[in-house]
Amino acid sequence: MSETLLWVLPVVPAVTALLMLTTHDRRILSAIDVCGSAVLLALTLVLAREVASGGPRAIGLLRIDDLGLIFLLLVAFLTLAVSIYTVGWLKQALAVGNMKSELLRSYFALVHAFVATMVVTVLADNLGVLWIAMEGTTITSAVLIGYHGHQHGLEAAWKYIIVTTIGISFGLFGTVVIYAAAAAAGLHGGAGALSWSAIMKVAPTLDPGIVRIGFIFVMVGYGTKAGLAPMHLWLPDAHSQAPTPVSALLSGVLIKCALLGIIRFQTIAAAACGPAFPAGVLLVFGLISVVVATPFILAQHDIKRLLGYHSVEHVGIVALGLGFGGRIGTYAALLHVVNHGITKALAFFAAGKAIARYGSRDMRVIRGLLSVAPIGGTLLMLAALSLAGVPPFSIFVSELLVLRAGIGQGHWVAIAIFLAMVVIIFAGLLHHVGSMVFGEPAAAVSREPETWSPLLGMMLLAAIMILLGLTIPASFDGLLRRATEIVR
Amino acid sequence: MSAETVHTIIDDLGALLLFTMILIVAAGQIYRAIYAVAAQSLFIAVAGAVLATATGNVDLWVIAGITLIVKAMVLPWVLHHVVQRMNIRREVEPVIPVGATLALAVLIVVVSFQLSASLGSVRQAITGNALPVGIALTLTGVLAMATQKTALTQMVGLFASENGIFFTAMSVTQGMPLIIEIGVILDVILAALVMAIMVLRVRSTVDADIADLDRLRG
Amino acid sequence: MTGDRPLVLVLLEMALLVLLGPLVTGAIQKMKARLQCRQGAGVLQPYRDLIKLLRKGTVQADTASGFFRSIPVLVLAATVAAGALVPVVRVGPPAFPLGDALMLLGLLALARFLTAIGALDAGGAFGGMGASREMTIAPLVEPVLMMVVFSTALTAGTTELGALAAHRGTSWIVAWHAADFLGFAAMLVLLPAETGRIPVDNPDTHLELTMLHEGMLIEHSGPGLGCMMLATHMRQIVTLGLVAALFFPALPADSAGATGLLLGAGAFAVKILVLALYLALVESSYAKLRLFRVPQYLGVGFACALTALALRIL
Amino acid sequence: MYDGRAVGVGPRWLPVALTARRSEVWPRPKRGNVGVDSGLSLIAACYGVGMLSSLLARWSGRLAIGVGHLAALAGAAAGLGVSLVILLGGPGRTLTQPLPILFPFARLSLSVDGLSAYFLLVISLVAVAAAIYGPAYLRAHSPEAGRARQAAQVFALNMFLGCMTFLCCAGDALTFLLCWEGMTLSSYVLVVSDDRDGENARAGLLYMVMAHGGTALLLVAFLALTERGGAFDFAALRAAADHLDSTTRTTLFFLALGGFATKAGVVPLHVWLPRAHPAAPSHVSALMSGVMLKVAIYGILRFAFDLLAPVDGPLPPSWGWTVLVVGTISAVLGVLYALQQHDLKRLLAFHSVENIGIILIGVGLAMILWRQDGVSGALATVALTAALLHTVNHAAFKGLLFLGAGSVLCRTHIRNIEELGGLARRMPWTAGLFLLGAVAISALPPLNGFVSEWLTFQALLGGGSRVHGPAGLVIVFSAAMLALTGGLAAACFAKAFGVTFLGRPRTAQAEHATEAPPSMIAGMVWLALLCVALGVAPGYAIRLLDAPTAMLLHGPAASAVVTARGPLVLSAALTPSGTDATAISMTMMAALLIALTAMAWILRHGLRRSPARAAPTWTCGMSPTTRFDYTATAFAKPLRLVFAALYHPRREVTRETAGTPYVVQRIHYAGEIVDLAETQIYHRVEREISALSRTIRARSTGRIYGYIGFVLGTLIVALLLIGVIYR
Repeated sequence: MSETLLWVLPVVPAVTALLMLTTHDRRILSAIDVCGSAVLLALTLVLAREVASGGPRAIGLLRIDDLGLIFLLLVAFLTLAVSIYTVGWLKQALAVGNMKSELLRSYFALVHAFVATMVVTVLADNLGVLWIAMEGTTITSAVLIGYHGHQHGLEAAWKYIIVTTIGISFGLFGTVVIYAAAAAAGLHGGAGALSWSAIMKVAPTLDPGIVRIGFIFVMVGYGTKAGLAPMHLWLPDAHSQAPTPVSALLSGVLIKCALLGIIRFQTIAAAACGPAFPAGVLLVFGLISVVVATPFILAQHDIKRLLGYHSVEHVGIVALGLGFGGRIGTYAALLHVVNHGITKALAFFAAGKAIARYGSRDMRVIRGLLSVAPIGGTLLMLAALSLAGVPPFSIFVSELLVLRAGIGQGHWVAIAIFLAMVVIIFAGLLHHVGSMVFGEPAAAVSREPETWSPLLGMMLLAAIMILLGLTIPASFDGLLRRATEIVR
Repeated sequence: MSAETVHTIIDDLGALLLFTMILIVAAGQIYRAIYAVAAQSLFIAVAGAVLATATGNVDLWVIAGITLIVKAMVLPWVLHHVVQRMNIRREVEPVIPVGATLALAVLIVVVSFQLSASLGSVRQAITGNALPVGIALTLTGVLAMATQKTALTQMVGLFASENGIFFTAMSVTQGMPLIIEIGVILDVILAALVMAIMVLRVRSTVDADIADLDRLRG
Repeated sequence: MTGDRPLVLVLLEMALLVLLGPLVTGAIQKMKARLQCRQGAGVLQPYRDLIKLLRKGTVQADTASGFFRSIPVLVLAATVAAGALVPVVRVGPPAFPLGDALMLLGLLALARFLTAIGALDAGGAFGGMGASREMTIAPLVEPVLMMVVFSTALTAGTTELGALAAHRGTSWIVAWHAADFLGFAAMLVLLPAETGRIPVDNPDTHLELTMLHEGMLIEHSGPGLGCMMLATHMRQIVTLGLVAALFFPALPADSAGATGLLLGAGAFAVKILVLALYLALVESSYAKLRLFRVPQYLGVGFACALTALALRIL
Repeated sequence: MYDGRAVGVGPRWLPVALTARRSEVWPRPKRGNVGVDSGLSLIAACYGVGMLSSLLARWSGRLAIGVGHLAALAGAAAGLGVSLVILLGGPGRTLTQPLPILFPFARLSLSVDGLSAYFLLVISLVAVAAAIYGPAYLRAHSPEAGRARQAAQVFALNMFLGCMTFLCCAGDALTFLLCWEGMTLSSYVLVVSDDRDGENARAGLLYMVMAHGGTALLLVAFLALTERGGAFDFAALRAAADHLDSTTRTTLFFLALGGFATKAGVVPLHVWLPRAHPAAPSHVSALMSGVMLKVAIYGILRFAFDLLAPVDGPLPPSWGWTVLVVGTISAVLGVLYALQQHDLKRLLAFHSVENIGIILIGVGLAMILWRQDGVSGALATVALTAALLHTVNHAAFKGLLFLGAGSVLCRTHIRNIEELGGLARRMPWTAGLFLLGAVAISALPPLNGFVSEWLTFQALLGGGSRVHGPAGLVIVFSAAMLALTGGLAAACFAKAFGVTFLGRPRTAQAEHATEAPPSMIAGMVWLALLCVALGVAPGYAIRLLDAPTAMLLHGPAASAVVTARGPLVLSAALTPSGTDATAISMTMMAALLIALTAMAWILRHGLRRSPARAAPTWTCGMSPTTRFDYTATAFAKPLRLVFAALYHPRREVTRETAGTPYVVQRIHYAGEIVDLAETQIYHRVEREISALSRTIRARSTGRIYGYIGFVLGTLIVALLLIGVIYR
């Protein structure tokens, strides 16, 4: 049953994508959109129960374990949230001519193709399939980024596709090298040879020298896709130019999928040449990301770029968690993946509504949001506070654990830098968002009431954000623990 | 044929590939770059054939064939077509002087050899100089992208570094599983098409080279 | 601990101080007049003034608030209460603890605070300026006073004046520690400031240039002014009594009985008169300082007090 | 699944979480204190209801405010009940109550011991006043407030109170941190919600950022202990602290001290305080100044004496001396800066800096003297008693003063006292109560401010007489500074009260001000009664200090030392022998004052009762106008000149003359003083960082080959590195 689910899961969004091509009507498209996402989430939950009860399942090139399950849940859940948000967002975007109705179906089709590729990325057991799906996400999302068709969008899309393609071609090279090591270690035979689980079996016998080279390639390669500094430069461009729902998916899920790739290889490298090496590499990249993101966040005027740089920072924090290592570190990193995904999606949604209302992405233009859109403004504030790591929001918990892992490992310097940057970023973010939310809005701002569907999507995310800030349910905790065990 | 001959042949082919790569890096004209990458793909196909005969691995034949068709013919044709469609200045404008680029390329080659030299004994497990050559090819391809301004040369560079990966895959591991190789190649084709469309789109809307756009910064 | 001074005695001493307060002022005026080769008014003149004031009617500023009428009462009460804390005729801790030197200074500060409030109430420039200057000087004087108190309390192990005096009772001026000399010097510097006399203030006028304390009283009249004047006399004698208790330990505390009381009273009178003479000398031999010179002047006292403390501790 | 006790980096929380049965979620309350257990839940319920009542704003903001404050009142009352039960419940009475297991890695629990209960008491006392005062104030001050804003204020107020309450009752680090941040967050909401103008937002920003920085330090301190202890609850932390080496111990203490000092507004970490506190609604200002800062004191005490204290032997000397010196500096600078403020609420906020300094003097002294050989433990008790007593005293009179300022504000909407004046005739109740508070905060007898400062003085003298050498001199010097502080405070409040309430009204708003509504008066009266009671009969309050002092110092309880001679007499022994202790009786003194006042009254009015004749104020014959009144600037000018070195006062005077310079038509005077810490530290840092960021950002060119170059460069560098490292 669950084995079939494995290959059904990617098919669902693919089919949804195909269905999209059958109609032009916005309502029907939105309906299909939401239904498809709902089905995906439902099936994912079923699979989650199966896995929680019966352990990992594998079929052919696909395999699901608790580690992948975390990311899969994130993908499915955010997809649904995005679909709900898109309903109202689309109406408004069409109204202002941001989207063209004749291109709608291709948009939806692309979004779901994008989701499908991400699902495959998560489910892939075979590292080659992982790479293929990753490149697939690049292609589909590149088209989506350039979707508005204007010059900036295309520029961002070009930068995105070129840089990330380079990146993950490095990733492919790393895969090849590690595969070679595996082959040298006597792992042979067709498609199974690149299977992660198979390689993990022989991982301790691999040659550390080659694995190191391979891991460096993978780290830089998939790290580019994950937006780790200093390979992050494409990220703010792409995330700021994409349509808001796509930005949410990019920031919320896509970079996490790349992280999953890194984590898979980290486990191999840890087994081959000891956990210290990959942890050290991750630690360095994490610190660089946190530090590099700071000045750009402080001196930023474009709200979506701001959020993009925040993604850089938070991916850095995840890398830090993985780098600090230990059970707590890994646990914290995985938890942070989920928390940041949800929070960042919420932030992009709220920002998108604000942008639509003020017709500008410049934070110096957006003023007094609270008085024209109380709920939206509040949600934006909550998202910002959560991003800044204030309790009772989810990110505080994961950052707390990252910090604890660091202290446990005695990385005092890293902790000092990390904390300093977090505080500075907090100041910058609160300054920006505070000036957007408070104050008196310009007279020209539209004061139309807020529509339900974006709010619904946002409130869904906000609810989970606060819930995860106040408690970690036992089932989720168990999932994280098992995943932690896989990584270590 | 014996393992040594295979090694020597592969090494020679590797040398040829490096040569073509240098041609690409130093190409003064887009056409030259395109032809160079086509030739490169051809050599890789040959290498595939050689390894196939040596190991009797059928998949390698298929891969060699696909490489020959796709990378040595289709992609160059696509690029050629694009260049035709947008009748632009044909000469490549380098970001930094070609001399410096070449120096960097040499540096890269040295680094990669030194790196795999640091591996020591394990190199015997790997076929000859394939790994350092592969690394060098991949990195130099990207170097070509980083040092030339036009979108087309960047695509060329991309394919060149992909070639490097393929060569490594073949020579180091007797080829990845067939299905994976096919998937990869499909991806590459897709990516190439999307890029080509973007290039033409920008060329048609704003009369500029998409690689020259730099309005998004900071 | 057993109290040597029953509550009745304490209250009597307080009453005594109230009665003697104006006399000291009169005495000082008389000595000043003599030193300046003037006849001068009789020593009882302050009493006459008080009685006259208490008989007069009241003129009150129309802008003054309800507080204004009660200010003189409260000021007088606070100052008199401070008088209950000074040992006069006999040293030694009181039977029932009432307060110590800190409490004494606190009560004087309370009186000063209320006076300033009253001065601001009417809303004229005189009162405001007086209050402003008084409240500028006071914070500079109080810490030095406290340091002097500390410098003696550190040896005695208590800040309760009666007990403190009793503790030092045996030691006479010849037995002074160096710290005592310095502390006394500081006290001599402070005395004019605390009693509102030249060179810090001038009790004889409320002209704009010199006004501190007198400036604050300008809006009071009749009985109210009387209360304020009485409070001023009281504050003066209390301050002198404080100095006496700190530095001129009284007769040995064991001299009990009526004779002891009389001896104590006599000794107290002598001490007070000596200090009064000092004040008179200073007043007639110095000129009033500019307001912004006063901090330097007090700085001398501060230095002395700090050195005294240092000597005491190191 | 796996054994959490795995060696190496395995987190030690795993076994805890694994063994955490669901049955422990709601444990049975221990027999014997069922009532108190339910009391804690009752507090939570009340504040919870208060938070929920913000939903009522959907229909009526007024209703929401009313219900919300009612719930807060109930919660405060419950808090009073619980704390009194614990404090009077005999020595060592503590109450612990596990909370539901929210996080797998930590067991949350509440634990109310003497210290917690005492601070719970302080919080609740002020909260009662705030809850009574609040509704009328919000209506009167901002009638135009939208429902959303009212809802936010009600929600945040209850969350604020709840967080502070449970922060003091926290039994583990995580609860502590969550409540700590919740407290910051809710007060931030209250600060920015009062007015929509940009200044509040800026104040809130500064507040939030500094609080966050402080929290970061706290996080490290707590987590370092947690890592060693293996669990978050305080018991484990204590156990972990027992095995610390001295350097780590001291490092952790200073980390925590930094975090708490930021919250407490200790100089030079105080810059947020005078901005944020005035910005909040006045009853919230009262809570922030009167209570929230005390929570930081609670944290310091908890860390120094409970969590980090060595098993036996004194605390490291560096702790106590740092706290003492920092406290002295804060006290003096706080009052000096307050002296030059003309914004009534900001002036009060600066006085909070001063009073926190005074409290810290006591705390630091207790740290120094605790377990010192050759020093009777009694003296440390005196010092700690002084600090704790001043905590509640400051809460009372500072709350009273802020509420009074709030009454003025909501009637005149003016915070600058230069534009007020003459309010005593228009708002007599407010004026009287404010005057009472002013006397109390100036440490003048017979009110409560004097009592705690008297105890502080005694403790300082005792320390000075025991600790010899320069150290002793430092102690006595800080005593002198304390005296200076008292005098300056008196000057400052003579100014504040005089210029605000006396003289003539200087603006129309002041002219037409009316008395505040009765419920606001009631709130102030409650605190005023507190001030009087604590001043006249402190002995009974000191009995409540037995539990915390005995618990923290493991020494004699407060009442055994300070009120050894019965509740009416305060006594403190300066010499080790303790033979001739200094003793005062506030009660007797108050009685004496009353009697003397009565006699003086008779003297004043008894002899001749002729009605007072009203006449214009004497202004040398000119008809008096408001121009003759002494302004606050003028009043504070002499001290501004005396302390010019600290103020760096700036003034520009522009005269408009009619042709000849001798005929001056108008003189415009503008003067300001600068806060050294602000200009010298904060502005610089801010400027540097933002400038740096802007330059960095300007460097970035959006050239794609640059992007590619970065990726390639990173890879090559990484390869080189591992080539070098793993050669």
